[in-house]
Amino acid sequence: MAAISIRKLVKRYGHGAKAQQVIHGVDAEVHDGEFVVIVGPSGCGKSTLLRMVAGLEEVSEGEIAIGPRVVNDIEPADRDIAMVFQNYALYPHMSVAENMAYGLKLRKMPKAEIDERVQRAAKILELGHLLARKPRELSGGQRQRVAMGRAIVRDPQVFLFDEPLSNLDAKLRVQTRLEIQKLHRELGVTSLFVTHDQVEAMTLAQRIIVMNGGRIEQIGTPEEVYGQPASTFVASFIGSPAMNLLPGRQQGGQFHIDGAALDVPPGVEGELTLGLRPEHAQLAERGWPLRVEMIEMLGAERLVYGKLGAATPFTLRLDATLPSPQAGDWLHLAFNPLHLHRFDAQTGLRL
Amino acid sequence: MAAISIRKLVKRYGHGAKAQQVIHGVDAEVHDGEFVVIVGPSGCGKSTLLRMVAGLEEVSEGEIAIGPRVVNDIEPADRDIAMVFQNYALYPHMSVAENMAYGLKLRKMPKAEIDERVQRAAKILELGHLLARKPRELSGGQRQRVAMGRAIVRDPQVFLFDEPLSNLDAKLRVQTRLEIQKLHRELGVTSLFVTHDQVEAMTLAQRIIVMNGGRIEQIGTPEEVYGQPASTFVASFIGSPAMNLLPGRQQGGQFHIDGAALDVPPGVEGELTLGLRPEHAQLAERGWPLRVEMIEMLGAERLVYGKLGAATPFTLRLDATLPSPQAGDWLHLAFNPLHLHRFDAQTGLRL
Amino acid sequence: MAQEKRVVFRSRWLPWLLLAPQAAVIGVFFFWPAAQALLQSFQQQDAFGLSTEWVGLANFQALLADTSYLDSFKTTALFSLLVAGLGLSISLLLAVMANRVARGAGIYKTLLIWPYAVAPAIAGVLWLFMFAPSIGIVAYGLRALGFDWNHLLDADHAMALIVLAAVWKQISYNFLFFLAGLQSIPRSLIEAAAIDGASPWRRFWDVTFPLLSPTSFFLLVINIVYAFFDTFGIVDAATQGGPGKETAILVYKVYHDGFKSLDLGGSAAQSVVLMVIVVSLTVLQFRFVEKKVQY
Amino acid sequence: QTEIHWWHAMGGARGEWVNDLARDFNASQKDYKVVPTFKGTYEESMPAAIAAFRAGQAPHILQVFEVGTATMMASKAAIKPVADIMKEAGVAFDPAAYVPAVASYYTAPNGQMLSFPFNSSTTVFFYNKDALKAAGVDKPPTSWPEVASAAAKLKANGSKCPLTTSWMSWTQLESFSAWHNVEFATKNNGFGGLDARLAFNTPLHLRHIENLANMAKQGLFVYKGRGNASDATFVSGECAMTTASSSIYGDVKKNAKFAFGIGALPYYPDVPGAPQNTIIGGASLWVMAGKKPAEYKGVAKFFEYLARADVASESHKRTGYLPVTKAAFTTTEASGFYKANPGTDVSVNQMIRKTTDKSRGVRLGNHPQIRTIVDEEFELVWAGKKTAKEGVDAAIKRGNEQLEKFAKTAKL
Amino acid sequence: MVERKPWLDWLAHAILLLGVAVVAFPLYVTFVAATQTAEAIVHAPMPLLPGGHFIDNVTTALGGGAGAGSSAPVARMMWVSFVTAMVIAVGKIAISLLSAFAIVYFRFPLRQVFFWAIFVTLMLPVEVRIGPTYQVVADLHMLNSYAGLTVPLIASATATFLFRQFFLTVPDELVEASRIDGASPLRFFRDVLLPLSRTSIAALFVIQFIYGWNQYLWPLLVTTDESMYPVVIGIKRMISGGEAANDWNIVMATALLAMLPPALVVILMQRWFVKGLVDTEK
Ligand SMILES: Nc1ncnc2c1ncn2[C@@H]1O[C@H](COP(=O)(O)OP(=O)(O)OP(=O)(O)O)[C@@H](O)[C@H]1O
Ligand SMILES: Nc1ncnc2c1ncn2[C@@H]1O[C@H](COP(=O)(O)OP(=O)(O)OP(=O)(O)O)[C@@H](O)[C@H]1O
Ligand SMILES: O=P(O)(O)OC[C@H](O)CO
Ligand SMILES: [Mg+2]
Ligand SMILES: [Mg+2]
Repeated sequence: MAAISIRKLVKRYGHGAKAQQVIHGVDAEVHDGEFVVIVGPSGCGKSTLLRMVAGLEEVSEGEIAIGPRVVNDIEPADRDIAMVFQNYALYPHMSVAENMAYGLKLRKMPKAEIDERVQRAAKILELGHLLARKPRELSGGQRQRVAMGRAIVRDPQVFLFDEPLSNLDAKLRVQTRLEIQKLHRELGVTSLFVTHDQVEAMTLAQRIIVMNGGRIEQIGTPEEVYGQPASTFVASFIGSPAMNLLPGRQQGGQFHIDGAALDVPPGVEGELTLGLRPEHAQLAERGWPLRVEMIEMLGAERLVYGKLGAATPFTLRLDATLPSPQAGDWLHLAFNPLHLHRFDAQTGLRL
Repeated sequence: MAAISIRKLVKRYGHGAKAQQVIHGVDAEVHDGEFVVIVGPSGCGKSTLLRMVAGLEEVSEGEIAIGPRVVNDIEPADRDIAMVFQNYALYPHMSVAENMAYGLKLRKMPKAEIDERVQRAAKILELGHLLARKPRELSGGQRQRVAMGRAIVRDPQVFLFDEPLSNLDAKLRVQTRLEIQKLHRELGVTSLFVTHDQVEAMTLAQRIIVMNGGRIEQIGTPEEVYGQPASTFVASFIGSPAMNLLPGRQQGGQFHIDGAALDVPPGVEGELTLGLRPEHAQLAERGWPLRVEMIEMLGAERLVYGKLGAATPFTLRLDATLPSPQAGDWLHLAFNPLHLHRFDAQTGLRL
Repeated sequence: MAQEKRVVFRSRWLPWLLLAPQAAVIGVFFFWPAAQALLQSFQQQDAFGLSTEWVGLANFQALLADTSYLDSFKTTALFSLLVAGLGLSISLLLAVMANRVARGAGIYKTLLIWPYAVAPAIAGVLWLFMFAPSIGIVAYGLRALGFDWNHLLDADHAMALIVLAAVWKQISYNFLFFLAGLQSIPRSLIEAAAIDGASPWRRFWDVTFPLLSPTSFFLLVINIVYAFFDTFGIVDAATQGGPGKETAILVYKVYHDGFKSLDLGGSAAQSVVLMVIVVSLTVLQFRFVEKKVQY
Repeated sequence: QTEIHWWHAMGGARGEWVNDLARDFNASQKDYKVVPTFKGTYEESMPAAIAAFRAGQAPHILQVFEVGTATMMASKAAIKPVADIMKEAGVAFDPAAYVPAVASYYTAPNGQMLSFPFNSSTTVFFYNKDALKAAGVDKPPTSWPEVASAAAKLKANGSKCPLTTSWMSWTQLESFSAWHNVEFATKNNGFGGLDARLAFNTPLHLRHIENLANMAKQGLFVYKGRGNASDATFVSGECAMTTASSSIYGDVKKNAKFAFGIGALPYYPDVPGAPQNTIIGGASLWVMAGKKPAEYKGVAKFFEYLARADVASESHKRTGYLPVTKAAFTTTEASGFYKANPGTDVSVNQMIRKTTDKSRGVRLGNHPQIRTIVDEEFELVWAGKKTAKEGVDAAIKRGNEQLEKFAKTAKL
Repeated sequence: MVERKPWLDWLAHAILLLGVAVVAFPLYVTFVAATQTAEAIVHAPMPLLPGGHFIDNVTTALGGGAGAGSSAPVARMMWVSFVTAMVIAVGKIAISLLSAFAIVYFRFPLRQVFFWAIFVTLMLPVEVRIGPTYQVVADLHMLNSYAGLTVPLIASATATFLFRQFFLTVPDELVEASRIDGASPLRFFRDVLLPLSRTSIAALFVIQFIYGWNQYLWPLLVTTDESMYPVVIGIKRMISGGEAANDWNIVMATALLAMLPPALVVILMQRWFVKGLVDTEK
């Protein structure tokens, strides 16, 4: 096990005039044994970052260290890492056992030890009865576990995961998520996990790195990222349904949005963006007036879509046990002031 | 608009000895103007059913009527239906406008009227500026809307949808769901919508048809299906996280599961399966004892995975505002007896 | 499809080593002869190659002045057009039908695949045998029907003979491609068209055919190249370019002038012209392939 | 044992003959082994050999048809004169022993014999006696008008192919010219120099080609392909009459299932001086340059064997080719062969007449190409796409281009 | 299908059967002719039902009996054809695999130049530069040798191009995985790429085998020795006697023999063959 330090990391694709910078100087630390998830929208540079750590992309500027060693110029095979790919990247012509053994064989490990390691990994992942099969004879979830097995047998310092769950269906995804969590608890290997799914990030991570456009927006525990998003970007990216963001102007105890003035606790004055999560507003006798437009029943709760003022959309999450409002109803919303977030209107940064 | 009646419908693939029955005598009614969603796991026959309604598959036995007409032997083109496919099935070599106009052109509608209808549909779907583009120049969501536009312009009696949202990413899926809902409200066309995603079914349907293995398990409103699932299959299929199902034996006010006896209100005695949704159990001073194994933070709530008794898994959904339990903790669960479901141990049917 | 790999190996010498055999072979047997062809096209030699003279562009001038060469162009154009046109339309028809009958498509495929294995020269022999005016079974049948078949004198008959043989030989190939192309058209598109009210006929022309155009274009190029070159054996076996020079296609003429008439300079000049034609075809095809990712 | 490679163009019955010759020679001695290889028709084998020569893979002996003679002669560096070979090998060799009409054809202006006259034929007229009789033709036709009327009767009697011909240029132009004592090409048909030009556009030629074209239109003359492709149609009985090489005798005799006759080549009786003599066809054996002395010795021995009176006579009797040496002729005559097989002497008789400058033979460069051109142009005439005059003119024009081209490279 | 018109299906079957009949007819005639005597064939119309001389004819052909033209034994010619086709197929596949690997998986100076150099050869068959190629082969003393029959025909890039296309479809992640596993380029080539290319290789094998077997013009030039004739040449040599003079029964028996190996290859490997053909398109 080892910590990973990423320092002033820059990545450019192409050369000269056509060069395109996709990572703009990123700093991050992954502690020894920690499980860190990188999350962000498609194209924000998550994979690129991970692949630089793996050694599959060259570093344009900056430094990556695994443990005490700067690995910028070290071959992937020599970085003592293991990686799990989105499409699993299993060798289709090798059996499960051979897939797992291949890396060890290349390292000229004695056959007996290889067997032992493969058996052990297979046991952990409950793959024992599948060892002789070819990947195409496996279900998606089983393939996923083989890919993890291939990583485990190597007993590396660092696990890297690039969206390993996104090819699985919803049920399997939840289940595998739990397995990965369990695995990390058992093996305690430093892990860097890339996903664009915020639920995955929230449930798996000890710490989350939220990326956007080749930059890090926030690093923190799931609770921090959810509870104190550092920017409107993080606020809207983390949590589903997304946080309601109301652009407007604060004046005294009033927040002016288009077509209405809402009562709010006093605070920073002027143009800003207010944030309130759908589950943090409750029905009340009085409070922000919401015109209901549509309702979705999700089973345990209802999502109420409506408008504040003239055209500011607002989503409300209600317990399904409460009576359902109807489209066209006017509701009134109350909330705990602690749950109100304020962001700079220009930069989007938390105030 | 027209109602759809499905009577004793049977579908077999293949002939003679190799024949394989995939729909086993299904009866269902879709009322005039109603939005009905067929939901079920992969391979249960949803698409087959829908495609028989569309006329794309022949009916082996039974009858399908659209409005007053039995359509078994009527060509798809003459059934006055429109269909939206999972992969949209847009003609790649035609522009958006041409895609929408094609069906009308084949019906020899005057050019002026075609144009008008296309314009109208484009306006409803906000496709006006895209009319000249080819499908490959559109995003997934836009393609989806063109596919709907193609259905709308035809002004058919019935809309058929075969998983039209499953190629969209999560955000777009939610958004398009809302659009379809809005569209149905505006046009009021009888709609039959196939999905394997229970959230989609819950949020879109006026009534849900839950299928399993070529049979209908339950037909009802989302509330009925969620609140009074007709079988363990429906109970576990609808709702996420799934309803906890505890196999055991009721004896007086006790329910014996492996390794523990739980207090329950008295009821049918003997072997049966108890059901309780994760959100319907609350933390209490006393009640069912749950040993916590893992916790997932989802933002607004936490999922607590644990065991009742020796090895009966149980999931609990807790508000994120409550303090989080830790793995290894013992919790006690209380619940409203009204939320307890009882199913036959053998048939799985609701008692 | 990606045109480049994201990750590549790093080695200074290995790629060269790997390329060496291929480079050697095409260097010695492709580029060197091609350069020689170019060189020879500016020379004239006697039959035995005992004397050589530089003649500048004379060979090309002679070619352009040679009506039989220009006729050979026309012959080749007509021949290629017929072979490609007939070959493509017949095999498309068969492929569409095979694609339609879900059951038995595999059997038809197996039955139609055979001619692919037959060498063009043998195909020429077979068709010659069937159409030989005095002994051929088909010629006999035609005569019985009052049609006097004589490809020895009738240029149209001769052309028909080599076209038939060439088409027959090529149908399998086209058929397989068309069938694969048809099978890769999403079913749902056809179904959507059916729901839109298109008859099978309209569905084919409005949806299937346009979507098949990349395959069709590819096959068109392949068929033209086939008609240009691979049919040498057919022509040589069946008509030897006759009657007159009515079936002497370009490649036959290259061979005939170079190896029968022993006019090496003229033959080399023809080679150069052919190379230019084919390279243009290749580039055209490649352009199209690059573009067609669209669907 | 020294191997002698011999490329030939003898298919079918002739091929068997060639193989037998090699076998018998090989059996007759132990030092040399002649290996015959069939290289396709005359038109195919000669270019193949030339290509092989350029590649340094030439055989020792190459059979070249008579029209290739000029080309071979012009390539002095590529060949080795037979006379030299015989001399170097110390084999007795007397050009005077050979039939003059044949030997002169393969002799250089300086009198040196360049190639070995192996299989010379001439153009004769074959007819199907049974078919003629059935059609009511009692006397075999000897002139073209008689041929035409016989053809008409045959057709009336249901024949689908009354008359055909092989070797179009050879039978209908080259031999035809000599037979009527007119020039085929200027400069004594090319014997007089490289600047000879084709001359077969005289009224007589045109008249003949027109006649044939008319007969073709009426279905009396049926074109059956280039070279000797038509021969088989006579053998099979499909065609009743043909003008062909005397050398199909072996095949006809072996395979024809009808009574056949051999007559002299038909002619136009109104042409003064006709019939003159016909010219030779067939081929001779050339020896390629650059081989080892021992091999040349073997070649000489082989030629000596071929020229033996008994061997040559046997060949003549078997194939219908002319006897190569005078001795072979007398041997054959003495054997009573001509009496027993009427018509077999026709070819000899056509050849032993005294020749004129116009009838000695033809020696033109690129002659094979010219023959192809004649085939090509005349095919259009038979098909009715060109008139006889257009065909003849076009052939002469294109043929002359070949002559010019040859003159240019041959002078180099 | 999407409509209820059974007659359309019948029509389809009818057209297909007609197509099959037309395609099969020449082969049937070949077969029938190979079972007759030479005379039976020459007297039109030849019988349309098989006769009883099949074995005779085949034995004659194999042994090199009659034949108006060449009479080299077909058995020997088949062997030559077989060796030629095998060498072409295997040789081409081998060098193409290597060069495609280099072009796809490495970046090196002149890479594009190589790519285009190979690409240009794609559709330029040996026919267009037949004369000079012959010259080169002659200069290298490769006439009448297997090398001369094969190597020049290997000099085209169809296979390289196809492998390149195939390699491009191999997921990048597999290289990445094996690099992390510590595989050298050659190990990756041997352990991963080669096994994955099996189908492509099989497909190409079929295509190239047939290409090699069916060669005509090239062997016509480079073989002057009967013992080096491939069978296709042999057949053409057999029919130089004019239509009625050939022993058509032997010719057709030989034609059947000559078709058999490539046909077997096609039929037995149909699955790969089709895939290979279709992949070439990309
Ligand atoms: N080889 C490359 N050459 C040029 N640009 C590239 C290359 N690879 C990636 N990029 C660009 O770099 C940016 C970041 O890509 P990256 O794959 O890291 O995104 P990501 O966050 O992993 O997205 P996703 O969630 O879609 O996988 C993108 O804009 C992408 O287009
Ligand atoms: N053409 C066919 N021939 C034979 N069996 C078929 C055919 N089409 C579908 N089936 C079978 O019928 C059953 C139902 O298929 P169907 O496509 O209706 O499932 P589905 O509920 O739509 O599943 P999914 O959610 O995966 O689309 C499956 O078991 C499938 O294998
Ligand atoms: O068939 P042959 O051998 O008599 O030759 C006929 C012609 O003269 C060839 O030019
Ligand atoms: Mg990524
Ligand atoms: Mg489905």
